[in-house]
Amino acid sequence: MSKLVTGVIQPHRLDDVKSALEAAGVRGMTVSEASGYGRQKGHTEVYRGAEYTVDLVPKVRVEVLVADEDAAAVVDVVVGAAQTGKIGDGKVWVVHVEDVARVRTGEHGDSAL
Amino acid sequence: MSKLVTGVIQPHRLDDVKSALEAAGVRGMTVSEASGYGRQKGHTEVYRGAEYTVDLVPKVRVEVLVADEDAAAVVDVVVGAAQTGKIGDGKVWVVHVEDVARVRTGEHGDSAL
Amino acid sequence: MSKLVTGVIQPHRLDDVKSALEAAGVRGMTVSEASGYGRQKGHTEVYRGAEYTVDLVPKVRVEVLVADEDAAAVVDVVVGAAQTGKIGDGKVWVVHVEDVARVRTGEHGDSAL
Amino acid sequence: MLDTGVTAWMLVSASLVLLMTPGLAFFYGGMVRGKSVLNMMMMSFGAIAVVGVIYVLWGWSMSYGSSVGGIFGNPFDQFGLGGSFDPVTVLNEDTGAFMPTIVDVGFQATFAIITVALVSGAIADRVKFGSWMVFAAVWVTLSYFPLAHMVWGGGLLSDEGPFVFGDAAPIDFAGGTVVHINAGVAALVLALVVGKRKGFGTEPMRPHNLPFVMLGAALLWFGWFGFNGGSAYGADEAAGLAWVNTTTATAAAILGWLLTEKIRDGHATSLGAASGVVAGLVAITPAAGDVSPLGAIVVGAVAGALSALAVGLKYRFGYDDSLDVVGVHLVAGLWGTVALGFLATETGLFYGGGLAQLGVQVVIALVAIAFSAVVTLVVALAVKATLGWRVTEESEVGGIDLAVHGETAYETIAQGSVIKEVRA
Amino acid sequence: MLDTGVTAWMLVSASLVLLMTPGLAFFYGGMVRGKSVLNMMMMSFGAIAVVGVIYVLWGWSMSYGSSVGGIFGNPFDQFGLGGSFDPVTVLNEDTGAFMPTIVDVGFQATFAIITVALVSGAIADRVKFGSWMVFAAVWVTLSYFPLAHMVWGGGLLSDEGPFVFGDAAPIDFAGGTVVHINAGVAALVLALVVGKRKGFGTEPMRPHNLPFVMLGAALLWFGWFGFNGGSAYGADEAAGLAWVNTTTATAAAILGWLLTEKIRDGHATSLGAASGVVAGLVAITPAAGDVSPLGAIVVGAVAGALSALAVGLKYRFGYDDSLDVVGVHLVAGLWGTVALGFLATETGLFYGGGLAQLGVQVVIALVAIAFSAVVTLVVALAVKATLGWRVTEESEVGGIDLAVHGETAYETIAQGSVIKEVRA
Amino acid sequence: MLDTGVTAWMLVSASLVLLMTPGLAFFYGGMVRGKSVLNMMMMSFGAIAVVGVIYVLWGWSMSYGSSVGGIFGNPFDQFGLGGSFDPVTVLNEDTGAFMPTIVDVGFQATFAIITVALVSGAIADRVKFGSWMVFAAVWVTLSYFPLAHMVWGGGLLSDEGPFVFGDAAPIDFAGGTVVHINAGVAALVLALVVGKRKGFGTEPMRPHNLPFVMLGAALLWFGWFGFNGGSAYGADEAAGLAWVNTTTATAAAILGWLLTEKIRDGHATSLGAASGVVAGLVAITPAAGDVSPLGAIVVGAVAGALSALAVGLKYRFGYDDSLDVVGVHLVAGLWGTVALGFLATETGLFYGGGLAQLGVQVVIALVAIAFSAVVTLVVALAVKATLGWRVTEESEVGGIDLAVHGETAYETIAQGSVIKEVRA
Ligand SMILES: Nc1ncnc2c1ncn2[C@@H]1O[C@H](COP(=O)(O)OP(=O)(O)O)[C@@H](O)[C@H]1O
Ligand SMILES: Nc1ncnc2c1ncn2[C@@H]1O[C@H](COP(=O)(O)OP(=O)(O)O)[C@@H](O)[C@H]1O
Ligand SMILES: Nc1ncnc2c1ncn2[C@@H]1O[C@H](COP(=O)(O)OP(=O)(O)O)[C@@H](O)[C@H]1O
Repeated sequence: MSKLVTGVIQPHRLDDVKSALEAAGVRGMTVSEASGYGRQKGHTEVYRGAEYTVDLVPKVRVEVLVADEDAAAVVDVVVGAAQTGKIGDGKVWVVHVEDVARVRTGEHGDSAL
Repeated sequence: MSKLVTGVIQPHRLDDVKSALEAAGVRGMTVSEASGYGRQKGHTEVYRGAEYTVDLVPKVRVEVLVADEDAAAVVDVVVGAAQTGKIGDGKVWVVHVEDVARVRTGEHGDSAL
Repeated sequence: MSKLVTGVIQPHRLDDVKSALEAAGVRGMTVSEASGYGRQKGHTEVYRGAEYTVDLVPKVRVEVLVADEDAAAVVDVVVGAAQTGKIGDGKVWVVHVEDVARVRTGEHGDSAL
Repeated sequence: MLDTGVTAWMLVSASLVLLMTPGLAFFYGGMVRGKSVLNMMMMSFGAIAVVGVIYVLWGWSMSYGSSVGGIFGNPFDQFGLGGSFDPVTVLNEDTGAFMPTIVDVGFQATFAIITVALVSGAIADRVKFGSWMVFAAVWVTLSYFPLAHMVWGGGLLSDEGPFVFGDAAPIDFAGGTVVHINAGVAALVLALVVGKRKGFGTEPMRPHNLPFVMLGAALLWFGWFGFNGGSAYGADEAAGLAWVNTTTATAAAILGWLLTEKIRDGHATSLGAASGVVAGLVAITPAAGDVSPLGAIVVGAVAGALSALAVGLKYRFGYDDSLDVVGVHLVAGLWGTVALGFLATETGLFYGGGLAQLGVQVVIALVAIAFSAVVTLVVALAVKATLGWRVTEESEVGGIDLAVHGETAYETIAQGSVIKEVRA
Repeated sequence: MLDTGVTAWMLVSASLVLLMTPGLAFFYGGMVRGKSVLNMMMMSFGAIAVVGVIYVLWGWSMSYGSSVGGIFGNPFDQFGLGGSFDPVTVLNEDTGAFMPTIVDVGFQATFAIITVALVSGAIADRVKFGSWMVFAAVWVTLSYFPLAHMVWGGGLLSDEGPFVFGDAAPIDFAGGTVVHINAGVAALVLALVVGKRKGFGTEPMRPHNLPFVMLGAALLWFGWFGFNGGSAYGADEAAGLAWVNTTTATAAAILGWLLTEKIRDGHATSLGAASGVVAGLVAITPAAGDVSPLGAIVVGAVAGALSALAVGLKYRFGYDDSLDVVGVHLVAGLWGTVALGFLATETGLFYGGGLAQLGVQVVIALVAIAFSAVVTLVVALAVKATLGWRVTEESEVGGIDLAVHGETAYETIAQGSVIKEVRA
Repeated sequence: MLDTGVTAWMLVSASLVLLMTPGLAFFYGGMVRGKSVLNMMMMSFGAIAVVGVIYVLWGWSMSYGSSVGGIFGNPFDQFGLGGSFDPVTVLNEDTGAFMPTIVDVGFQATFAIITVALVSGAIADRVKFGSWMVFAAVWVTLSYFPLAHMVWGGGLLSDEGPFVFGDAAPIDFAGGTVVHINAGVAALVLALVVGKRKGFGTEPMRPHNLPFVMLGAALLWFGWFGFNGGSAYGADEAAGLAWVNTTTATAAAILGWLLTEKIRDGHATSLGAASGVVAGLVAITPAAGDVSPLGAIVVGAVAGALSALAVGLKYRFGYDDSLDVVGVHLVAGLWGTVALGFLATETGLFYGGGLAQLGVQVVIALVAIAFSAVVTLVVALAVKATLGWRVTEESEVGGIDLAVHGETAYETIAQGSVIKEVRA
C-alpha cells in the first residue's frame, strides 16, 4: 500500500523541491504544468484599451508515489523546499493509493515505486 | 480530513465554473489543460491529402480541495456550472484526501484549505 | 463506487494504450501532458557554451475512471499496452473514488462512467 | 530612353508592397486567438489569390483605362492588358525617360491586394471563407478600382477633377483615400453588417502571439517603403523624401502611441508599439511627398496618439471591428489626408497657403467615405442575402480554423491522431 | 557604360534569392513535427554555408568557365574568381552597357544554394547532419553546376546546343530544369535510397506550426521576384513581364490548389494555400519571360491543381518524400517546362508555333531528369556506403533536434534544468 | 546628372538596413525566456522610435555637419535637415553624377538605429523601459554620432585624420568601429554597470524559441546586403564585391562556428549556425570592400571560430552580457577591423603592404574602444544615479513582460480572464 503526495507549488521552486526530494531518497516523480486560483492576486493585462483580468497564476504540480510510512516525511520535504512565505506558495496533499504498477516490469506494490 | 473534487470540463465553461465556485465560498482551486476521449466525436484534419483522425478533444481539469462536508455541494456546483447538455460536458469525481498542508505556513488539515 | 486508474506513460505509447483500452471496453479517458523524473536519464543541451542538464523527460498521463471490479483489468491493459521494456516506461496506480458524476446529465455512480 | 534606375526601383517597390499582405497576415494573425489564426491569415492569402488574377484581367483597365465619367475606367478598354494598353510610361516629357508600363501594372496590383486584405481585420474569427472570397472579388471591382481611377487615374478626385481650388489640388501621395479611408470605411460597414463575435466585449480575445504581431508590423513597415517610396515614380529626391518621411513619421507614431498608453493605462505595450507603427505608416501615406521631415514628426506623433484613443471606441459604440481597422486605418488615414491642409509645404495653412488645401482635402475625404460606404453596404448585404456571412456559432466557439479549414495552427503533444485515409 | 540601374536590380535580385533559403527553412521547418524543426532548418542553413563557400571557389567556374564537352565548365579556369575571370558582363552589344560580373557571381550563387536546400525536404527528420553536409558539397558539384552549365553556360541544353529545332530553342527562363526538375529528381532518388521514416503513413506527422509554413511561403514568393525578375538580366520590360507573370501565376495556383482540395476533401486549407504559392512559383519559373499574363494564369492554375493531386502519390507508391519535393517541384517544374510548348508567345503550339517547341521542351526535361537521377543515385549510394544516412531509430523517435543538435526548439515551462558546466 | 541606378540601390539599401532592427528583435527575442521576449523586442522597437526621430533633428548634423575638432559635427549646422544642408551628394566629380542627399539621410539613420538596438542584448530581462529609452537617446547622441563623424564624416579616424601612415589610411568600409566595436564596448560597460540577472550562471536561461533566432539571423543577413552593399555608395563593382564578400564570409563563419562547437561540445547547433551568421556579418563589415572573396573566407571562418569560443568568457569573468554582444560584436568587429591589416588587397601584410595598415587598424580600434567606453560609462552611471536601471527582483522573476509592459507574449488556453474595463 502506498500514498500519492501531490504538491502544487510556485514554478521557480521546482528545482529546489526536486533536489530536496532527491536528497530525501525519493527516486521518481511526475511533474506537470498547472494554473492556480486562490488568495494570490492575478494580474491585469491591457490590449488596445481593453483591460483583461487574469486571475490564474502559473503553478507546477509535483506528484510523488511513496510508501505509506514515508508519506508524512515527503509532505514535509515538499513544504520545506517550496516555502517562500509569500501568498501563493501552494498546497500539498496526500491520497491513499490502492495499487501501483511499474509499466516496464509489470511488478506491483512498493517495489514498483 | 478533506476531499479532492476533480472536474474535467469543456474549456469554455471554465469562467462560469470559477465564478460559481467563488460564489459558493470556495477560496482556491487548481486548473490544468487536458484532452478528453469519450462519446464526443473528435474531428478530422487533412494535410496535403493525408486525413488525420484526432479523437482527443480539449478539456480543462479543475481540482478543488474541500472539507468533507462540502464535497457533495461542490460537486453539484461544478456540474451545474459546467453543464451545457451536449455530449462531452465531462465528469466530476471525488477522492478522499488524508492530509492537506498549506506550503506557505506549513499548517495542516482543514485550515490549510 | 469506482476507481481512478492513472497511468504515466511514454508519449509514443499513447495511441496503443488508447486502442487497447477501447478494445477492453473502456468508453472514456482523460489525457494530459506531464514530465517525468526517475531512473530514466534526461539529457544535456548546450547553448553557446553553457551546458544545461534537463532531467525531466516528456510523459503522458492517462486517467480512466472504472467500476471497482474492472480496475485490476484496466491496470493490466495499460501496463500491457505501454510496455516497451526500457527504463522510463512509467507507472500505473489506482485510487479509490467516492463519487462520480456525469456533467451532461448530472447522474451519479457507475452509470456516469 | 528606358530609365533602368527608375525601373529597378519600381520593380523593387512592387516586390515590397506584395510582401505587405503576408506581413498583414501576421499582424492580424498574431492578434486573434490561436484557434482562428489560420483563417485570419487565409483572408489575406485569399485576397492575394483573387485580386492577383483579377488585376490583369480587368483591374488595370478599370483603374487606368479610358474613363467612364471620371468614376471608373472601362474594363474592356485594356482587358487582359490588351486593347489600348500602352507598353511605355513616359516619366519625363523633356528627357523622354520612360519605364515599361507592365512594371506599373505589377506595382498597382499590389495596392489593390493589400487594400482588400486590410478590410478582413474587421470581421475576424467568424465569416465563411467562400463569402470572403466572393466579397473580395466584387468589392475590389466596385469600390477599389473606381476609387483608384478617381484619385490616380485622372478621375473625379484627381488634379484633373472638379475639386481644385486655386493652387490647391487634391493630394493623395500613396493612398490615404484609395487605400486607407476606403478600407477603413468598408471595415466599419462590414463589422455592422456581419455582426459581433460571440462573447465580444466580455470574453477574453487577447492576441495569441504578440511576436507575430511585431513581425507583421516590421514586414508592413519594410514593404511600405515601396508603397510610399515607389509612389514617387522615380528614384530621385521625391522618393528619398517619401522614404525619410515614412521612417520619421512612423518612429514618432510609436512614441505617440506608447506615451498615450503609458499615461492612460500605466504600461507601454508591445501591441501598442506595433499598432503605432501601422498608424504612423497610414497617416504619412497621403502626405509622404508633400511634408517636410519635421512635418512628418507631427503627422506621426498625432496619428499614434489619435489611434491609441480611437481603438476603444468600438466597445463604447458596440461594433465589433475586431482588429481595429477603423481605429487605425480610417482614423489615421483621415488624419493624414486632412493634415496636408495644414502641413503641405507648398500649400498648407501653416506654410501660408490659406485654407484652400484644407478644404480640398476634407472634400476628397468625404467623397471617398461616401462612395466606399455605399458600395460596401450594397455588396455586404448582397453577400448576406445570398451566401450568408457567418459560420455557425459552434464553429466560432470551437475554432474557425478547424471548422472551415480542417486544420489547427499548432501541433500539441497529446494530439492523439492517426492517419486514417489518404487521397491521392 | 556601367548600367547602374541594371546593376542595382541585380544586386537586389541576388539579395532576394538569398533570402529564399531561410524562407524555405521556415516553409519546411513549420511542416515537420516540433521535435525536428531545428534539423530541418539546419539543412537549409547548412546548404547556405557549404555552397556559399564552394561557389566562389569552383562553382562559378564549373558553371560559366570554359566548357568541357558542353557538360560542365572547367573548375580551374576561373577558380576562386581568378584565372580568366572577366570582370565585365556586357548587357547590350550595341550600347556597350555592362554590369560587373561579380554581381552575377552573387546572383548565381544564390541559385545553387536554394537548389540544394530544396532537396532536403525529401529526407526530413532522419538523416545525419554530417552526411547531409557532405552530400550538399558533392551534389552541387556533380549535378547542379553541370546542369547550370548545360542550360545557362552555353552547354548542351542551351540555345547553342544540339536541341534547337528550327525556331524552337530550349527555353528555361529562370531554372525549371536546373533548379526544380533537378531538385525534384534528386529528392525522389534520395527518398528511395534513404528510406522511410519510422511510422510513415500510419503515425501522425502533421505540421507543427502552420504560420511558419505561411511565413516561409511568403518569403519564398518575395525572394522569387529576384529569382524570376533578375533572370531577365535587365531592369526592363522583360523583367516587368516576369514580375507580373510570377504574381499572376502564383495567385492562380493558390486558387487551383484550394479548389482541388475543396472539391476532394471539403476544406480549403492554409497548408494548401502555402503549397499553391510554391507550386505556382515553380511552374512559372521556366516560363516567366515567354508567356503572357493570361498564359501565366493557365500555367499557375494547372500547376496548383496538378500538385495538389500529386502530393498524395507518395502514399500510394510508398516512398517517403516527406515534404513533397517531388509532388511540388518535380511535377510543377515539369509542367512549367512543358507548358512552354503550348503557351510560349513566340513559338508555342497555341500561338501557331507548331510542335517544335513542345518537342524541345520535352527533350530538355528528359535529359535533365536522366542526368540528375544518375548523378544523385551515385552520390547518395556513396554517402550511404561510407558515412551512412540514418540516425538511430531511437534518435528519430526521441527527436532528431535533441539527438543531433543537442537542442530543442522551444522552451517548456516545466523543463527542469540547471546549468551544469560552461566551456569557454 | 541624377544617377537613378545608384539612387535606387541606396533607397533599397536603406530599406534593407531598417529591416535589420526588427530582425535583431527576433534574433534577440528568441534567445531570451518566454517571459521576457516582448521586453527584448521592445528595446529594438524603442531604439527605432527614439533614434528615428532624433536623427532628422540633430543626428545627421552631428554626423556630417561642420566639424568640431574632428570629434563631432555641429548639431545646429544642419538641424532638422535645414541650415547648410546640401540636397545634392556628388558621387563622381568627373561625370557629375549625384544622388539626393535625403536618400543618404535615410540610409545613415538606419545605421544609428541598429547600433543602439545591438547594445540592448547585454542587458536583457532586467531594465526599466524608460531608462532604456533615455539611454538610447543620450548614447546615440554622445557616442554614436561622434564616432560616425570621426570615421565617415571626415573626422579624426577618417582618411583625413591624423592616423594615415603612408599609403595606409584607416579602413572601415561599413562600420566595424562605428557600429560593432562601439556597440560591443557599450554592451560590456552596460553589463557591468547594470549587473547580473538573478540566477545568472546557475538557473536555466535557454532560448525560448530557436526558430525566431533563425528568423532574426536571416533578416539580419538580408538587411546586411544593404548595410555593406550600400556602403559602396554605388551600384557598381565595389557594391558587387561587398555583396559577394558578405555572403562568402558569412557562409564560412557558419562553418567556423559549427566546427568549433562540434569539436568542443559534440553538437553543431542551430543557435550556433545563427550566431555564426552574425559573427561573419560583423567581421566582414569593415572589410567588405577591401578583401577578395578568398580573403573573405578567412575573415569569416576565423570570426566564427573566435566568437564561438568568446561567448563563454562571460561565465568565466562573471559579467552578464546576456546575449553575447561582446562575444559576437566586439570580438568579431575587432577581428574584422584588424584582419584588414593582413588581408586588405591594396595594403595588407599578406599582399606585400607591410605593417602600416595593421598599425592603423589597431590604432583606430583602440581609439574607438576608449571613446565608447568612457562615454558609455558616464551615460550609464548617470542613468543609474537618476532613473535607476533595474526593475524589482520580483518583476524579473515573474517576468518583465508582464511587469513592465502589462502583456504576455503568448496566449495559454487555461488563461482564465475576462474583460474588466475598457478605456476609450
Ligand atoms: N482549495 C483548493 N483546492 C485546490 N487547490 C488550491 C486550493 N486552494 C489553493 N489552491 C492552490 O494553491 C495555490 C496557492 O493558494 P493561495 O490561496 O493563492 O495561497 P496560499 O496557499 O499561500 O494561501 C493556488 O494558486 C492553487 O493552485
Ligand atoms: N471513464 C472515464 N475516465 C476518465 N475520463 C473520462 C471518462 N469518460 C469520460 N471522461 C472525460 O469526460 C469527457 C466527456 O466524456 P464524453 O463521453 O465525451 O461525454 P459525456 O460525459 O457527456 O457522455 C471526456 O472527454 C473525458 O475527458
Ligand atoms: N515515485 C514516483 N512517483 C510518481 N511518479 C513516478 C515515480 N517514479 C517514477 N515515476 C514516473 O514514472 C516514470 C518512469 O520512471 P523511471 O524510474 O524513469 O523508469 P521505470 O519506472 O521504468 O523504472 C518517471 O518519468 C515518472 O514520470
